[in-house]
Amino acid sequence: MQKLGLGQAVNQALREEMLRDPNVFIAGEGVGVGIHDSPMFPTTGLLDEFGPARVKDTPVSEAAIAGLAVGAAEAGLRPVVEIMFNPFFTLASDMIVNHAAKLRYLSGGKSSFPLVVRIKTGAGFGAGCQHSHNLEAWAAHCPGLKVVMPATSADAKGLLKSAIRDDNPVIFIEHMGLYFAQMPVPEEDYLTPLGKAEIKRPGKDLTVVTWSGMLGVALKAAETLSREGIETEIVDLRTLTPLDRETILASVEKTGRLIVLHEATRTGGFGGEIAAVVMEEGFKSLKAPLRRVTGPDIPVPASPPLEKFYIPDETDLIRAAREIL
Amino acid sequence: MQKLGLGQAVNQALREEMLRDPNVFIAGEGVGVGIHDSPMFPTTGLLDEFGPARVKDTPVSEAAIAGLAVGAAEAGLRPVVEIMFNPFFTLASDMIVNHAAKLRYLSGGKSSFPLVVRIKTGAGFGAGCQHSHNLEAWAAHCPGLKVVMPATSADAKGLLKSAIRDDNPVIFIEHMGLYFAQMPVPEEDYLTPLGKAEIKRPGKDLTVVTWSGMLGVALKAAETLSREGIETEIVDLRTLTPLDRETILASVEKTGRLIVLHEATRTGGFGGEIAAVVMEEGFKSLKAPLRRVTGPDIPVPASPPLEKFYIPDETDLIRAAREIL
Amino acid sequence: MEISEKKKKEMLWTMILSRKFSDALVDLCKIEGKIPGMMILSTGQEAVGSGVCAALEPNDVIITNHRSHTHLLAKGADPREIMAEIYCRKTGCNKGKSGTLHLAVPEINAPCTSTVVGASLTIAVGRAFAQQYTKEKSVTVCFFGDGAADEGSFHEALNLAGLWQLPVVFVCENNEYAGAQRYEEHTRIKDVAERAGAYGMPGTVVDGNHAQAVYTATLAARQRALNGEGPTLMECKTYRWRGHGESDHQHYQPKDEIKAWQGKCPISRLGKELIESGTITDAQFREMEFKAEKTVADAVRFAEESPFPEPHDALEDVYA
Amino acid sequence: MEISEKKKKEMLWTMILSRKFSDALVDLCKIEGKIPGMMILSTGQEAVGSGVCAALEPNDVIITNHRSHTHLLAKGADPREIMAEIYCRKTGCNKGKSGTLHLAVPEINAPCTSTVVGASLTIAVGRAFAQQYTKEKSVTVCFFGDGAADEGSFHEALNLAGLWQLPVVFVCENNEYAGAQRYEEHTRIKDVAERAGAYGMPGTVVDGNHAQAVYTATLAARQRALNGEGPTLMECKTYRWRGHGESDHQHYQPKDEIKAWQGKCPISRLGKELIESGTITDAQFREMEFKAEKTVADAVRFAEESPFPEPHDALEDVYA
Ligand SMILES: Cc1ncc(C[n+]2csc(CCOP(=O)(O)OP(=O)(O)O)c2C)c(N)n1
Ligand SMILES: Cc1ncc(C[n+]2csc(CCOP(=O)(O)OP(=O)(O)O)c2C)c(N)n1
Ligand SMILES: [Mg+2]
Ligand SMILES: [Mg+2]
Repeated sequence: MQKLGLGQAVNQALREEMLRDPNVFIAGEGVGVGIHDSPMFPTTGLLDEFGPARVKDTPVSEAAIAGLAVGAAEAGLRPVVEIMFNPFFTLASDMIVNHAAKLRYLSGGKSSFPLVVRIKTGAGFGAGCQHSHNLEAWAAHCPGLKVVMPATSADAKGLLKSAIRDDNPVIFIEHMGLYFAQMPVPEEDYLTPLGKAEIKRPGKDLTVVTWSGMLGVALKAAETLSREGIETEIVDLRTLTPLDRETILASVEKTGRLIVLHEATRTGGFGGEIAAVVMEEGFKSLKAPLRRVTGPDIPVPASPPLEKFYIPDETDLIRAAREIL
Repeated sequence: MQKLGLGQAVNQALREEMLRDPNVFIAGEGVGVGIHDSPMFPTTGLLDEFGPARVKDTPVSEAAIAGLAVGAAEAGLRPVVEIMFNPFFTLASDMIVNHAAKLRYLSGGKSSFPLVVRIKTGAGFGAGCQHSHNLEAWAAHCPGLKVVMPATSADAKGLLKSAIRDDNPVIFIEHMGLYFAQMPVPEEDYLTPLGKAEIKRPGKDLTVVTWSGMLGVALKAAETLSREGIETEIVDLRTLTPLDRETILASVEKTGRLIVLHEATRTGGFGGEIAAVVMEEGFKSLKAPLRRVTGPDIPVPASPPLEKFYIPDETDLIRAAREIL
Repeated sequence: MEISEKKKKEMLWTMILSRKFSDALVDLCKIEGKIPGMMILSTGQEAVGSGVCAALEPNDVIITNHRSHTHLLAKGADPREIMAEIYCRKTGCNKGKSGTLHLAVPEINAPCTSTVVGASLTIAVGRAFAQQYTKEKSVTVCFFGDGAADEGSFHEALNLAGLWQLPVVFVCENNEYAGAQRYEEHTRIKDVAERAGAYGMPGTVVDGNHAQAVYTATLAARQRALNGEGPTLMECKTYRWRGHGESDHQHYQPKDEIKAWQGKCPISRLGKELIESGTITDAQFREMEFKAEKTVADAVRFAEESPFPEPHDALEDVYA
Repeated sequence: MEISEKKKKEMLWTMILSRKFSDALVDLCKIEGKIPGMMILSTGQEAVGSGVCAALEPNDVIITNHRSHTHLLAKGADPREIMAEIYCRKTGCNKGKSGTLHLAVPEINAPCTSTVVGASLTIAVGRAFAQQYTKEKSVTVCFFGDGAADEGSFHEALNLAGLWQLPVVFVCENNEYAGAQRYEEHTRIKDVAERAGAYGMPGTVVDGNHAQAVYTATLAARQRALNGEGPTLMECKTYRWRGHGESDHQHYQPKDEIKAWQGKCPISRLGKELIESGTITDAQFREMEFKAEKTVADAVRFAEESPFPEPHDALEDVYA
């Protein structure tokens, strides 16, 4: 099977969907001619293949990029626009939250907004807090949106294709740390359903719910714990909203223990939602307190030792596991 | 004691702080000459008293309003700027989240940003989802900010004074439904500390954690339950961040039962954070599953019966209480 | 340019209809609890919406804002459906989800409306991009106010529209106020149209109380857009007779200023001209007013007889 | 206007210092893992920062952006502290919290720096408002790029600054590119300065590779601001010799275009003039280069010998 970085998988999904449907176009800052000419990036080569009519480089204007998507989607096109880095979501957030997410409702269901907003996220590249700030919890708190955060290249390809074909606005968040990890990806055209989590590792002693870049941390920690005879079940959400409560609850019912692992800061992070769902619907299964393993409540610092301190790792996860086992 | 609506209490706090400190100024859309000349509104009369140099009406430019606050605060002024309605927080969010909240950290603690952003929020006035959208969870997920949401006029006065004197950026969210409720407010100059919740009603059987406009709902429901011999303890957070974990945990330790009540939509709401904190640190005290009584995951609809359906009420709270008692 | 009598009568009719529609709402708003939410009217500004829409074809798109009634009626919306939505009834064009502030009428190509000031501009850019992308022979008209011209979205939208030469006409309805703020209190330039130069597009200042002038300017801008020559910024100078909304007592609006502008009523103006030119008779004018009143009365009756949506309907229409 | 020899030498010195600073970083970046994060340099654009800052007084404020090195060095920042911050060390001006992208040096009145494109504009407006509010006799200079002129914040900032006549000078460093995008690919107008008219302020186009021209234009704009006559939009035409960042291979920048601009090097230009006018000798010029190299080498040594912050230091400086 082909091995691709997550960016390449995204690239393949974009390419296949653009070939399949002439209404799909992409727009954003540097999605055509970008400062990176590396094949590992999501939009490399698409301008050459599809031309400037369907691959639109835009000015540095995040609100207009999002507005472009909203207006074009209403007309029946399938825009896939890019917001370069997650912190700049703020600049597009009025269009996304007050418009993409609400205009269908406001029209009484008459108008639809089938658009995808791709956003690059993740700490770990030393750029500091104005480039690294995981804000998935914002989008996940907004009815009318779907929020997708793939942790593997294979999921990225299948989920992005589903997102593009979905008739609702979808926020598709890509962790840049995964762009350079080579992972197997099926060649064929396939759809990974939105709203379905996946058990990335089965286990009976402990449930770790995670997503995006943190899956790797969970898998490594699970290996270590396994050598001590502790079997961790890893639930990769893949989609934050709609949230797959069934898979989470079934896992906790089996293990009785829950850790939520995310890179975003702790307070107000989406980990709280997982905790609440389990506390409401899975209370009886719980044998131990919750642990959240997350970024601390600070902006992402630039200096390597500080940034490393920020990013949750295996040690943090294993420590948390020991506390509740 | 004087009886004031929450808007009048805010007005009194602004007035007293402007008299006390010449560096305090206010700015925003219609904070000077507004379309409402009612004495119930937060900034009525301040232009006449303090003049156009300190009461600045701005163009319809939310990003510039927030930028004005950031730049002026760095210089040592104490800006209190207004974002008219919570959904428009999106338009100011880059300045607030990427700048007000981060620039101090980015400076290595050398620069400070003592500013207050006042935001009107709340469903219940038939304007629909582009005017009514409770986004406190966004600000509460942002390290570097403090988030205040008073539920009474007395708290509003004391908390706003603390916010203005605080050396950090504070998001001060006012529920418009409280502008017209007459509540006692001490005449004198007093400070209500940020980061301290208050037990608004003691009880031994059940803890309800709430804030802002929902306190009234909690109090009414508690009355009814009390007649059936169920004593509800009501924790009014007052500040979402910094969060007063101690008061929450102490209450749950006493009652063993927790309901979180907020007007914002359910998924990803700040109720999840409360759930997580209790599940982490108060797990042993818990005798029953959590209940969240919140707005449903929909935009706030305009039509009265639909909007009423959206807003959590006593019946919803009492039903939830019955489920876990 | 010679404007056909038919067009002139059409404009007169949509202005009268819109005026009667507003007048009815003024009275209805005085009845406590009759109409939910904020009521924002365009009384006195009718020539803009009527003049612009008279120059459009059915497949042309309009993206309007919080002050939308004239725009929608002039584009051909059913007064019953709009009034029922203003009443927040199940039979409203948006099933009561919107109310008066974000009336969307896809059937007449007014597919989505935002009350977020400035939002209509970037959405219109996207809608116009789709017209360019699909090589459809139609344009998008974006309505916004003078206050909206200070929002960042105005800038980003016009820059992109100019850059890509999109088929969009930006219609700034300068009614002298943004909320309680006078035009000269929110920007330093004389005309919003001056900003067109900053985006390499033509800017025109039009008498917004003169339906024919608005119509002619729109025709030209529309043709330009269809020719692939790009967008136009068209500023229509007019005035807001009433408060920002019906709960606004206009304490900041000079009485004589209002009076002076009422003297420039766009309806009397066109009406007088058509009567003097013999296009219509005095009686026909009164007949139009009468018909408009009947239409509005019928819309109000329809709305008041319509049921409210069921509480659980709130859960519908969030996702496709 | 006659510029004093002292000023000219000062500008030459800060340009040379900045160039040597950049050149050193170019090489250091080639060493894998030496410098964390993205490295964004202003090689070839030195005349802008040096010319502007030479016209400022210590109490004048600058708000800069992601391409800040020249601005900060010219305003008087300590090369050691900046280099140490670029190295993300504890001794850096921001204790390693910032790294190269948001260098803040309050001591020289460069109190906060944003890498969010366009953000410097609204912050500068707030900073200038404080100067007006406290009647302080100083101005704020805002540095931003041509790409930033397309952000909504540019529009809101200039409108407000023009409306309130704030003491701010908006310096657009037009280096022909926004990321990989050529200027003419991101907006339709010839000069960013044309936009000044949209806000009722003067706009000037300055040769951004000519330090004296930049200096003179800044003096005038500063005086205007101090006189209470309001803001100025000053566009400095220059060119980005290197990629957007050091990881950018400039695949989209024509080689001969780069060459042509290197022929217009602002340092050789001023150096030559000062030598020909006898202000300095050839030897003195080489002396300045040598001194700059030593200063930079010392800064690099200081940075490399400095410790990294302790992991737990990450928890400090979030709240006051
Ligand atoms: C982003 C945003 N900010 C503030 C408001 C509140 N508001 C509604 S209308 C309005 C004034 C708009 O003035 P203008 O654009 O001239 O339109 P007009 O009301 O005069 O038709 C304001 C400030 C809003 N709806 N959206
Ligand atoms: C709001 C925002 N969008 C995108 C980016 C990514 N980015 C960083 S610099 C840059 C180009 C800016 O061009 P310009 O303003 O001309 O400044 P220059 O880099 O040429 O000095 C972009 C798009 C950003 N930092 N901020
Ligand atoms: Mg107006
Ligand atoms: Mg540039």
